[in-house]
Parts: sequence; structure tokens; C-alpha cells
Amino acid sequence: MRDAAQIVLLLVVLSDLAILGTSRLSSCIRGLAAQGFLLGLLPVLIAPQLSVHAVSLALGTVIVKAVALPWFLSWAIREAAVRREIEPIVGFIASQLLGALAVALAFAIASRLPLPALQQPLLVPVSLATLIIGFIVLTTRRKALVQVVGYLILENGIYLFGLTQTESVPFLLELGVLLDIFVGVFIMGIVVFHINREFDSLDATRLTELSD
Amino acid sequence: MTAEALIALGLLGITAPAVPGIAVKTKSFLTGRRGPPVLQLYADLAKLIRKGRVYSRTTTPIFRAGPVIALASLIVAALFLPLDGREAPARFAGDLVAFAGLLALARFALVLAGLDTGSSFEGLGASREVTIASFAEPTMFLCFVALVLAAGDLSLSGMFGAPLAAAWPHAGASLSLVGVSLFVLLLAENSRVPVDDPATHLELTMIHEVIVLDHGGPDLALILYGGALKLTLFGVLVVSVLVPRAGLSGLAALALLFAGLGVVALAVGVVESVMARVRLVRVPQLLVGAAALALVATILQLR
Amino acid sequence: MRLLALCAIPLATALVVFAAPAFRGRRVPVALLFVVACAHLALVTSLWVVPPLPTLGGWLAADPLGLTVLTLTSVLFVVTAIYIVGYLRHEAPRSGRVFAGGLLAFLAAASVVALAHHLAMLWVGMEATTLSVAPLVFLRRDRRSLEATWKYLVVSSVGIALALLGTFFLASAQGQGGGDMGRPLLLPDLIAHARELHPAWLRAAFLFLLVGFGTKMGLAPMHTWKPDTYGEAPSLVSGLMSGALTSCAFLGVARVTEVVAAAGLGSFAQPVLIAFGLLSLAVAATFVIGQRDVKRLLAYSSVEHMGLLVLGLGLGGVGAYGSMLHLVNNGLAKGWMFLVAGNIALATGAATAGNRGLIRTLPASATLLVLGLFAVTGSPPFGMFVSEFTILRAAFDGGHPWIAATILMALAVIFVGMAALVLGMVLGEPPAPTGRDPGAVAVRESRWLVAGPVALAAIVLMLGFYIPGPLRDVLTRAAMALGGTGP
Amino acid sequence: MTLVAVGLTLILLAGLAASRETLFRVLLSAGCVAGAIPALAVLSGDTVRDVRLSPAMPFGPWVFGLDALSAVFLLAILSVGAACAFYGLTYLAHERGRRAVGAAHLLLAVLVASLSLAVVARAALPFLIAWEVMAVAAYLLVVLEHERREVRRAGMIYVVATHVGTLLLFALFAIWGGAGGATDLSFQALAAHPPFSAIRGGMILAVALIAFGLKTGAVPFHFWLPEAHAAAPAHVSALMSGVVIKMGIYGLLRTIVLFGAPAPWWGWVVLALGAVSGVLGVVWALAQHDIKRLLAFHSVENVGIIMLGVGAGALGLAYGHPLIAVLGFAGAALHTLNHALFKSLLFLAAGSVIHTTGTREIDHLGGLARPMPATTATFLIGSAAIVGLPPLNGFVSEWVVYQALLRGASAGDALRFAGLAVVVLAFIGALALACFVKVVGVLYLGTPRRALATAPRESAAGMIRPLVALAAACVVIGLVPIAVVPPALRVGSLVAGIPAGTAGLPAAAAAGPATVFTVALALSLFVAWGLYVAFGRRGQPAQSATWGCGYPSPTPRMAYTASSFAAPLLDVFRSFAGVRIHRTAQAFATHAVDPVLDEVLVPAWRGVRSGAAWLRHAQRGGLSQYLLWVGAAVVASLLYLLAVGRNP
Repeated sequence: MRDAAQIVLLLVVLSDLAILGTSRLSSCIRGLAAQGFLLGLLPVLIAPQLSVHAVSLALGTVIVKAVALPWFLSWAIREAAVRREIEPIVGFIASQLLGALAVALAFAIASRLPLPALQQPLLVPVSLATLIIGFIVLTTRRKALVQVVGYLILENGIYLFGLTQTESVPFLLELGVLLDIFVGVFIMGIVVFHINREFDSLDATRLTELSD
Repeated sequence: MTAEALIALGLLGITAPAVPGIAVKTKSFLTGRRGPPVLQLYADLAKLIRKGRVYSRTTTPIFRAGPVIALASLIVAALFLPLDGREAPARFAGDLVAFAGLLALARFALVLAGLDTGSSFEGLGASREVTIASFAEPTMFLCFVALVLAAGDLSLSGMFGAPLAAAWPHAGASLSLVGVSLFVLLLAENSRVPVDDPATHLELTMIHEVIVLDHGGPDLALILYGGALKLTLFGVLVVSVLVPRAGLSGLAALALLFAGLGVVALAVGVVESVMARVRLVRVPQLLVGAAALALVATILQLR
Repeated sequence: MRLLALCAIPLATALVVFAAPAFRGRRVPVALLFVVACAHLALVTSLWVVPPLPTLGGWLAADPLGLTVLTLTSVLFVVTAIYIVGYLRHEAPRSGRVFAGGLLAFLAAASVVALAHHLAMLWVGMEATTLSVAPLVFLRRDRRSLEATWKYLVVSSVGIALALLGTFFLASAQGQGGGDMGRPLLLPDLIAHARELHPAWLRAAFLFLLVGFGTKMGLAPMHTWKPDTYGEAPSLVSGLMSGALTSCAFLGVARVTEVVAAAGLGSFAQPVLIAFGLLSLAVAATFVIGQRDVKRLLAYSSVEHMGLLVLGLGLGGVGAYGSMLHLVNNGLAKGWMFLVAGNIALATGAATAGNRGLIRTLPASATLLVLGLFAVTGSPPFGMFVSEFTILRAAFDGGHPWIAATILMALAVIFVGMAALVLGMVLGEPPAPTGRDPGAVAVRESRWLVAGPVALAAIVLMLGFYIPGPLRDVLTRAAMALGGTGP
Repeated sequence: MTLVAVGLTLILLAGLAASRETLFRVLLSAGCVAGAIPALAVLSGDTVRDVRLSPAMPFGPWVFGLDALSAVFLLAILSVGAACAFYGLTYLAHERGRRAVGAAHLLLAVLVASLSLAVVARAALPFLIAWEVMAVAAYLLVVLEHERREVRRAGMIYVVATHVGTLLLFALFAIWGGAGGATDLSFQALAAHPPFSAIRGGMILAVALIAFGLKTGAVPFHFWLPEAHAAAPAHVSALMSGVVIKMGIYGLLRTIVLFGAPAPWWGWVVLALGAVSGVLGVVWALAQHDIKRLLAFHSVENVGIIMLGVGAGALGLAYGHPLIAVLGFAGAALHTLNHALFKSLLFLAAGSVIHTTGTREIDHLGGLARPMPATTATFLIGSAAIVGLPPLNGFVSEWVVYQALLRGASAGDALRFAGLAVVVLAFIGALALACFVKVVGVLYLGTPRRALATAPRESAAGMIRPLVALAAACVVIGLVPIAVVPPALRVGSLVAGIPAGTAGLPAAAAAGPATVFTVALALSLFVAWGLYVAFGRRGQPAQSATWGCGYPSPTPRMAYTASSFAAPLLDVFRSFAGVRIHRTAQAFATHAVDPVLDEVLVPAWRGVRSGAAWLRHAQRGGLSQYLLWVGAAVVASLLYLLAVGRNP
């Protein structure tokens, strides 16, 4: 189980880099869905023994992160009928390099943090890496939709860290968190939809009317 | 206030018009003219009193009140001077402020009376008068500070009375400086050369004369007499500083005082005949010079 | 039980309003809103009379801090509900459902935040407040409001995400402590075992929670969403946000400060709090100068006051009491000012420097605006003066004359900026009524529009003269919980 | 104390009843009388018990008390306040309908009440509250005619200045309380806990000086004063110049009472500020030809005179000369009262001129003595008083200050150099005389310098009566120094912290003869006038035109203007004069600039503005920029974390 978890975590990092690298909205969202699925697997793999809590959490995660949200986002794309390319502010190569750096940094920080021995050694670094990469996507992409994706990646990173605390955060609240995220992204989607209608593009960098 | 103090005051009042007379006589003598008699001013006053009065249509009662208030306040001011060198008819701590205040009141009244005519000549004269006065007054107070330091008393009687005589030995230098700067003040305040020329007949160059341009008859008489009195009062100041008379008996002190006044008048005449009158813009500098003297006098004692 | 009701009633109503198609109109939802608001306030008052017991196994409880925030929220909400009656006569939102529903959801979420003693639950509530307000910001659906909503959503979601990370850090600080640490993430237990908590994790948790909730408070430099959002949202929403929402966010910061203070790490936390506070003051001062839009102005003023709040926390001692008092004053005053700004916007189209001579056209609102100017800038005799003075005093007592000097300078500059705009609008000759203006004449100052601000103004004024006994000792207890002292 | 409370309530009620004039008059006068009675009682020597309320506020109980210091200020406030309120009724009457006149009267009442409250407050919080209410009410009154742009500007400058002053007062009390470690900020407690360290004491003194200096308008904090006074309606300017700015003086004196003997440097600074304010104030006044700005600058001058007194007193305390201390403070207090009387008189008289002629420009007016005799007479009395001529009240107080300085000169130690300030005082007096000769001469005497739209008429009785009352007060105080000097000395010894009647004896002794003198002078003036009239009967005086020195037909344009009048004096202070001279072949004109406001503050503020505008870039641009700020915050706090992690 432990090695499986290791592999899954590595895959998560790969999915991060892939999302950074892709130039197509659809593949970007597919990557997100994949990541969500991987995250869904983790609770089961990590948990010392199979518990209702772990399984249900896994299910919830898969439903929200791997099915609902990606489906919703791609629906939004179809509705918005936008050009499929991502127009980054920072180029793909550059952002992938940034991503690599982020991973390195994440491992560096994680090595300083006082972590429990029994935990997954990779869990924290990967979560940090995902978090940072999510932030990169948020800040370096033009399309509002991709920014949503970035936010979700960031959220995933935190979720990963949360897995170290599964026993301390009761299931109810886990669900609450998931629900919140879902609703949040839902509203974001609506806003994105309206942005697209108003500006007939998803280019969030055009939203600079308000300023001092 | 004692009887002889009042008598002395009366004498001063009577002799006042002679003081400018002496000055004029000296001047004409030094410039080789016969000049008017010493007592000319008495004659002028007598003549003016008898004349009728003419008032400009623009004037208000202020115009008439001016000369009266001026003269009255000068007379009251005289009450604070210890003519016998010991005790003035009136004294209280800080009466020197009252003395200066009365001179200012006289000036205020006269200048406003002048402005009341609405003529720009009077305006010009008034402006010059107050300008000069604003430099003369601080100088006077500086002299007073020096005298207060010397005598350690806040009243004119104290300053010019016995304590001053006692102070001469150790503060002589300072006091003589004070005397000099008071003399300069005398020239400035009474519009004598080198500040003003009482004999000028060109309005644009006048200071004191131009203010009273529209006054005539009894009003002018009051003004002329007031001028003489003011000159005399300053003369008394100068004499009292330079010649402390506390030791002497009342009569001798008075005699010495009037002799001193004569000398002062002579000095004024001499100055008028040897000096030209300075340009108006230079007048403040002249007075600042006098102030500097007084300042030195003060510092000599603050030291 | 009552605590549960406080959260459940608004939530249920919100769901009903959203779900039931019968409520497409505006009358019914608004009526419901009003009723729920009053009920809520009644319940809250009962909490003051009869203190409640913790429920849900200690997850919900009303301690002094929470009670203060809850009451503040409730009062503001009632006032807003009254205001809405007048507001809807002049400006109809697209859908009364979203409008009323959003507000009710916000009330529910805010109550959860105020009462939650489980930090994860606190987080959930906080995120819920963010989301429930978003549709309201976005009510007008034009480009500007869209932009505002988008910025608001993304920035505060990121911030709140950081806060979640902080919460997990706190959990692991508890986890790493070793030994029996009590129930996880439950405030009383955290405080009880504060000294055994793992210090490194606790520090990290504090920083992340501060940045995260600080983003929602609008501390510089995470304040950037604030002017845009407050500027574009309907005034009453801005009022609720800067009055109640920021207070909830501050509560989040205060909670973790409680733990840190209990753990004896005050010396670690205080510099950070002071730094954020001063930075916020400086930023506010910078952006207030030459501001032309009242609502943006108020947004920056809110940044300033958030800065003062954390400054008070950071300075400790009597400063903590100052912060608590300032929390109340600021909430009420901000509600007051935004509602007045709303009136002006209703009457003249926009509450910007374009206006002149409002004292003639809108006497009541203009008077309230001028009074508010002095209240918000901490002038006597308004309540803000007492709290700001207390914080200043804490700065001097703590031996930080330079901090005090900075505060004073910032306050002075901010006053100049605000006065320049507000007085410029209020005084002068009003423009000749143009063709399209007669509407404005109609809008003038219906009783509903003025009643709310007047009520708030009255309370703020009273707090400058007289702080009721119960409030005083609740605030004092809260200050002590925050590691400070009473006055 | 209760009587004071009753008085204030009545005044406030009067404000509420502003719509019904008679009721307003009755209530207001009743209130002022009620407040004045205890004040007079205290000044004549008996004491009043403090009132202690303990409301539920931080920083201890709210205390109110009435001692000699409060009493003298209370007296000034109530008398001047009543005069201005009555005057205002008539002055604003023609505005009814166009303006919220009722609100204006209410604000005036509030202003008077808050002023009174400020001087009886004995704890930090009520003092600050009264202080700010006063400031705000004054502001709202200043901008009464807010449709004029310059009024709004003036109001802005004033409100900023006063608010900064209030913030400094926050600092003052915060420091002081912290120093003494007194959680209780009642004045009693502050006085009981002297600041530990010299540094804290210095901070307190310095902050107090700046804060109260801002309110009192001493150079260089005067910049708001002329603007505000010129902008406000006449009766408001009168009240502000008469009493509002005096609150700064009150603050300084109260600070000394609570603080005890201040350090010498403070005394010297106050003395220096006084000298500078006095001289520059009057010089700048000479440069003005807007009557109200001119009077405003004379307030700066008189504040200078008062501060000379305060400085002398402080130095007397610092060097341990009780007599000088008492004299200095007494002179300051007395001159405060006198200035309140004659300056409000002057402003109100000027107001009656403006009211009928509709212009504040001196150079357009002239010859008003004939149409407006009452105004002219009262203004003349006010002028003589402000110049310090006997036998009027200005002379009495300046006489006391002179005594303080002269005695300082003959005091042995470093204090003796303070004596040189006598010269400054004399200089101020002489310049003031020049300036008021100018004003009276140009406004009331001679001939009009321009044709006015309407022929000027004497103002209504409602405006004249207050003028007469104030003028009468000036004369009475001037005539009987014996009545006012002992109370002033009582105030002085209170401030100096010396049991009354012990130290001030020489001065008190001098008051008697001084009274004799003033009365005698007045009598002799009357007698002289009587004689003159009696003997001047002979022959009807002839009427003619002013002699134009040969030029037959004088025109208004030939009349001597204020600018020309002041020119020779201003030439002397070239760069300090605060004037820009425009000389052409035909015309000569000067326009006044304020060295502090126009040449320092305004440019500085522009600099700040442009700096802020530059910093705005932080808020431009879109979402990613915002997010980067958040990221920056995270990174910064992580760095801090690491730093602490190294050395916890």
C-alpha cells in the first residue's frame, strides 16, 4: 500500500506539470480530473486500515474533484464556446521550469518541517508543490477558466496536506470543506459564464476597469 | 503731590514755548542770521488764540478733539516727571508705561485728526509720523530698561530720583549712553533736523507739519503749544538722566533743570545748523542706531 | 439549543427562499428577511440575558469574543433589513430570491463563524460567508460588478485556502504535541493544552491563519479586492461586508491569537500583528488622498480600521480592550456610512466627488455623512474616539512612541483625505436640477432610508459617552482572553 | 457648579429655541448670567466644590470644577458669547429663508456651551469631547456661507489644523497617563503622577505647546487663522477671535497648573514664540487691506502679547521668582479677557460696516464716520484699547505684562535677559498704533475712495447694542484697574501654584494709584474738551473744503490708500512683510501672502499628493497583481518564520 501511495503521489506531481505544460483548455481540465481521481485514491491508500471514514472520504473526493467539477468546467467551455487555446502570460516552457523549481522548493521546505515518521514522507512535499503550482497557474494564465483550474489545484494541494490530519478533522467537516469548494467553483463558473457573455472572451486580464 | 511740585510744573508749562525758541535762535545765530526772537512762539500763540476757526467739510468732531486730547495727555504725562529730581506729583510702579502710553495717545489723536481731513497730504504725513514713532518707542523703552536696571525701580520718580544719583558712580557709562540716545529720540519725536525740518515749506517733505496742515486758529495754537511741551518733556528726560539732582534742595534742583533745558535747546539748535536732514528712508536706520546705543547701555548693566 | 437555532433558522429560510418558486417576487422574501432578522436579534438579546451552554459537544458556544461579533452582526442585519424596505422602492435587484437568500445565507454563515469553537467549523463558516456574499456583489451584473465579483471571489478564495492550510497546521501542532491534547481543533482544549502544542507548527499556523483571514479582513497588502468590491456592490451589501464580514474575519484572527497567547508565544505574534497593522494604516493613508468615490474611500478607511484592530492586538495590554471596543464602533460606523453613501448614490446616481451642495439637496443624509466623517476619523464625542485613544495609549504605555507617532500621522493624513472628499460633496452650490433629475427629488430621504443610519449613529454616539455595564465586562473578558487587560 | 450646569443647559435650550427670537434672547441671557455668577464669585475669592460623575467609560471619573483660571475664561466666553449671539440675530436676519439661520444660532449656542464645558472639565475625556465639539461647531459656523469657494478652502484649512491639534492632544494625554501610570485620566490624577523622566516631561511640554499653539494661532501655527476669520460671518469671527483661539492659552496655562514648574527651555520657547507672533502678526496685519484678515492678524499679535506674559510667568517659575511668575500669568489672563472684549468689539463693528457696504476691502471705503457714528465711535474705542492706550482696558493688561518683564530684567539670573522682551512689546504697541491709525483713518475718516452701490447707513439697534455694551466694558475695565488686577493676580498665583495674595502684593499695591491715574486722565480729557467747547464759542466756525495745497478739485482716487499708508513701514521688513508689491507708474498696490501657508504648507501638501498618486500603481492592473501581493505576504511571513526558527 505504502509504495502505491508513493506512486500515486508522484503521479500527482506529474499531473501538475502536465497542466502547466498543456496548451489546450480541454486537456487542462482532463488533467485536473485525473488529479482529482488520484487524490480520491489516496485516503484509502494512506489510512492504516480500511475505515468507513476513509472510504467515504475517498468517494466524496472522487465525486466532487474528479467528476462534478471537471464536468462543470467543460460544460462552461461548451457554453462559452471560446477558443480552446490557453493564452499564458508566462510561456509554457518557462512555467514548466517554474513548476520544476516549485517542486524542488517544496521538497526543501518539507525537509525542514518536523514531520511524524509514520506518515507518508512524500505527502507533504507533494502537497506543497501542488499548492505552489496552483498559485503559478492562477497568476500566469489569462483565461478566467484556467484561473479556476489553478485555484482548484491549489485547493488540491491543501487537501493533500489535510490527509495528514484525517483523524483530527471529522468527516462532517471534510464534507463541509468539499461542499464549500464545490459551491465556490460553481459560483466562479457562473461568473466566468457572465464574464464571457459581457466581454465575449474569457480573458481575465481585461478586467482592469476598477483601479485608483 | 506737594504744592511746590505743582508750582514747578506750572513754571515748566510757562517756559515750554521758549525752548524751541532758543533752538531756533541758536540756529539762526550759527547760520549768521538774526532770526526770530526767542519768545516768538508766545506771540504766535497769542495771535492764533484770537483767530477764528475754519473747518473742512469732510471733517468730524475727531478733527477738533485731536489737538485737545493731545495737549491734555501731554500735560498729564508731565505729572510723572520728578522735576525736583526726587519725587513727581504722581507715581506708581510701572508708571513709565503710562508715560509712554500718554505720548502714544497724543500721537494717536493728532494723526487721526489729520486723517480726518481726507487730504492725501495729511495721509502721507500720518504714515511717516507713525513709521518714525514705531521705531522711536522701542528705543525709549530700551532706555527705560537701562534706567530700571540702574535704579531698580519701576516708576519714573524712582528712575530719575535718588536711586539714579546713587547709580551714577558704577553705571555712569551706561547712563551717559542712555542720555545720548534719549537726545536722538528727542530730535526724532519732535520732528527736528535731521529727521524733519520744522522750517520747511514744501508739504511733500514735511512730517509733523503736514499733519496739522488744515488746523488753524485756536486748534493750531493748542498743537503748537503741545509740540513745545513735548519737546520740553523730552528735554526733562535727557536732563534728568544726565544731571541727577536728588542731592540738591528743591529750588536749586529746579534752577539746574531749567539751565539744563536751555543747554538741550542750544544743542538742538547746534545739531540743526550743522546737520542736514536725512532722507526719509534713512530715518529708521538713525533710530535703530539710537536703539543700538540704548541696547549697549542695557547690556552694560545686564552683564 | 438557541445557538443551533441562531444558525439554523436563517439557513433554513435561505434554502426555502432559494428553492421555493413561489418566492419569485420581492415582497415575500423581503418580509421573511425582516422577520428572520428580528427573530435573530431577539435570540441574541436572550443570550445576553441568559448565557447559553455550549452545544454540539462544545462545537458551538458563545464566549465574549463570539458574542460581541454575533451581536454586532445581528444589529447590522436588522438595520439593513429596515433599510432594504426603502431601498427596494428605488432600485430593484434582478431577483429578490438571490437577494434575500444571499443575505439570509450570510446571516447563517456569520452566526456559525461567531459561535464556532471548532476551528475547522470556523473555517467552513468563513468560506460560506465569502460565497454567500458573492452573488450580492454581483447583483447588478454589469461589467464593473462582474470584475469586482471575480476579483473578490478569487482573491478571498485563495486567502481562505491559506487559512485552511493554517488550520491543518494547527491540527498537526496539536498532533505533534504528544500526550493527550484533548479533542482535536476544539478551541477550549487547544487553549487548555496550549503550552504543549508544537511551537514550530503553531507559529506556522498562526502566520497562515493571519494571512488567510487577514485577506478577508482586508489587511494590507491583501486588501486589494476591497475597494473594488465595496465600490461596486450595492451599498447595503458593502455595509454588511465592512461591518459584519470583516468582523467575522477578525474573529478568526482573534481565535488563533487566543491560542498563541495561551501558549506564551505572544512575543512571536506581536511584531507580525503590528507590522500588518502599520502597513495597513500606511496603505490606507496613501490611497485615501485624492480619492473621488465615497465607497472606495470607505473601503480604504475600513483597511485603516482593520489595521488598528490588529495593532491593538499586537500592542497587547489595554490595547486588546481597545481593539474589542473598536471592533464594535467600527462595525456600526461603517454600516452607518455605507447606508448614507447608498442614499446619495440612489439620489444622484453615484456617491462621487461629482456631487456638490448635498446639504441643500439631501439635508438629512448630508448631515449624517458629515457627522460620520468625524465619527469614522475618531473624533470625540463618537465611540471610535475612545477606542482609538485606548489603542494609542497602549502604544505609549508599551513604550512604542514611534508606533504611536505613525498612527497619529496616518490618522491625520486620512482625515485630510476623507474631509476633502466628503466636505467637498456636502458643501457648495448644488448643480441646477437637470432634466433627468426629478427622479432624484422623489428618492429623497424616505423615512426607511434614514432610520437605519440614524439608529447606528445614535449607538456610536452613545458609546462615546456611555458603555453599558454588560458590554463593558464582556469586552473586558474578551480582551483578557486575548492576553490583554481591561481598561 | 450646579449654577454653571443650569446656565449651559439654558444656553443649549436657547439654541433649540432659535426660531423664536424673544425666547432665544431670554434663555440665552439667563444662561449666561447663571454661568457668570459663580465665575465672578470664584474670581472674588471663594471656592466651588468639584463635581465627580463616574460614567461607564475607561480612564476614570468625569470631573468638573471651577477655579479662578476657569472662571476668567468662562467670564470671557459668556460675555462675548452673549454679545455675538445677540448681534447674530440681527446680522443674519436678512438671510432667513435663504439659509438655515436657525441651525446657525443653534450651532453658536452649542459652541458657547462647549467652550464653557472645556474650561470647567477636569478630566481628559470630557475635556477632549468638549474641545472637539467646539472645534467642529466652529467649523460648521465658518462655512456658513459655503457657496463661496474661498470659504470652503478656509474651512478645509481650519478643520484640518484643528483636527491635527486634537490628535496631538490625544498624544498629550496618552503620554501623560502612561508616564504617571495613572489609569485614571482625571486632571487630579495627572497632577498627582508627575512624569518620571525628563524626556517624557519634555515630550509632554513640547506636544502641549504645539497642540495648543495650533489652536491659539501663534506663529508659525497661525496659518489657518486669517483664512477662517475672514471667511466666517462677522459674529462668528468675533467669537472665534475673541474666545475660541484663547482656548489654546487656557490649555497652556492649565498645562502649567497640572505640570508644575516647566523646564526653562519651555519658558524661553514660549517667550520667543510670543515675540515672533507679536511682531510678525502686526506686520502682516499692516500688509492687509481686507478688514477681517487685518483684524485676524491682530489676533495673532495679541496672542503674541499674551504668550509673552505666559513665557515670563513660566520663566519666573523655572528660575524661582514667584512675583514675576504671578505677574506674567496674571497679565496673560487679564489680556486674554481684555482682548476677548475689544477684539470681538472690533470684529462686530467691522461686521456692521461690511453689512451695509457689502465689501471688506478697506481701500474701497472711507468717510463712514458721518453715516455711521455709533459704529465709528465704538470702533474707535476698540482701536484705542487694542493699541493699549490709557485709559482703556488694553493698557491695564499690557501694564501688568510690562511689569513682569521689567521685574524680570532686574532679576539676577538668566531670567534678566527676558527683560529685553520689553522692547518687543513696545515695538508691537507702536506698530499696532500705526495699523489702527491706518484702519480708522481709511475706513471712517476722509472721503469714500469709491462710489458704493448703496449709500451706507448706520446698522440696526440690534447690532449696535452689543457694540455699545462691549465698548462700555472696555472703558470700565480701563478706568478701574483696582477692580480687575487683584482677581487677575489671583489667577496668576493659582497658575504659579502660590497661595493667593502673598506674591503679587507689590503689583496689587500699584493698582490703586493706577486707578487714580486712569480716572484722572479720563477726567482731564473731559475737562479739556469742556474748556475747549466753552472757550471755542466765539464766532461761528467757517466751513470750507480741505486745503489741497493749491490743487482745487480732489477726486476719490487721490485719497491716500491703506497700501500707500503702510508702504514705508513694510519697506523696512522687506522679506518678512509677507507682501508682494505691485508698483506701476500710476498705481501702487500690495497683496498679502502668508509665508507659512502659501510658501510652505500648500507646496508640501502638493508634494504628498503627487507622491500618493505615484504609489497608486499598486492598485492598478488586474487579478494576478492582486494575487502576487498575497503571495508576497505569505513569502514575507515564511521568511520571518525561518528567521525566528533559527533563533526562537
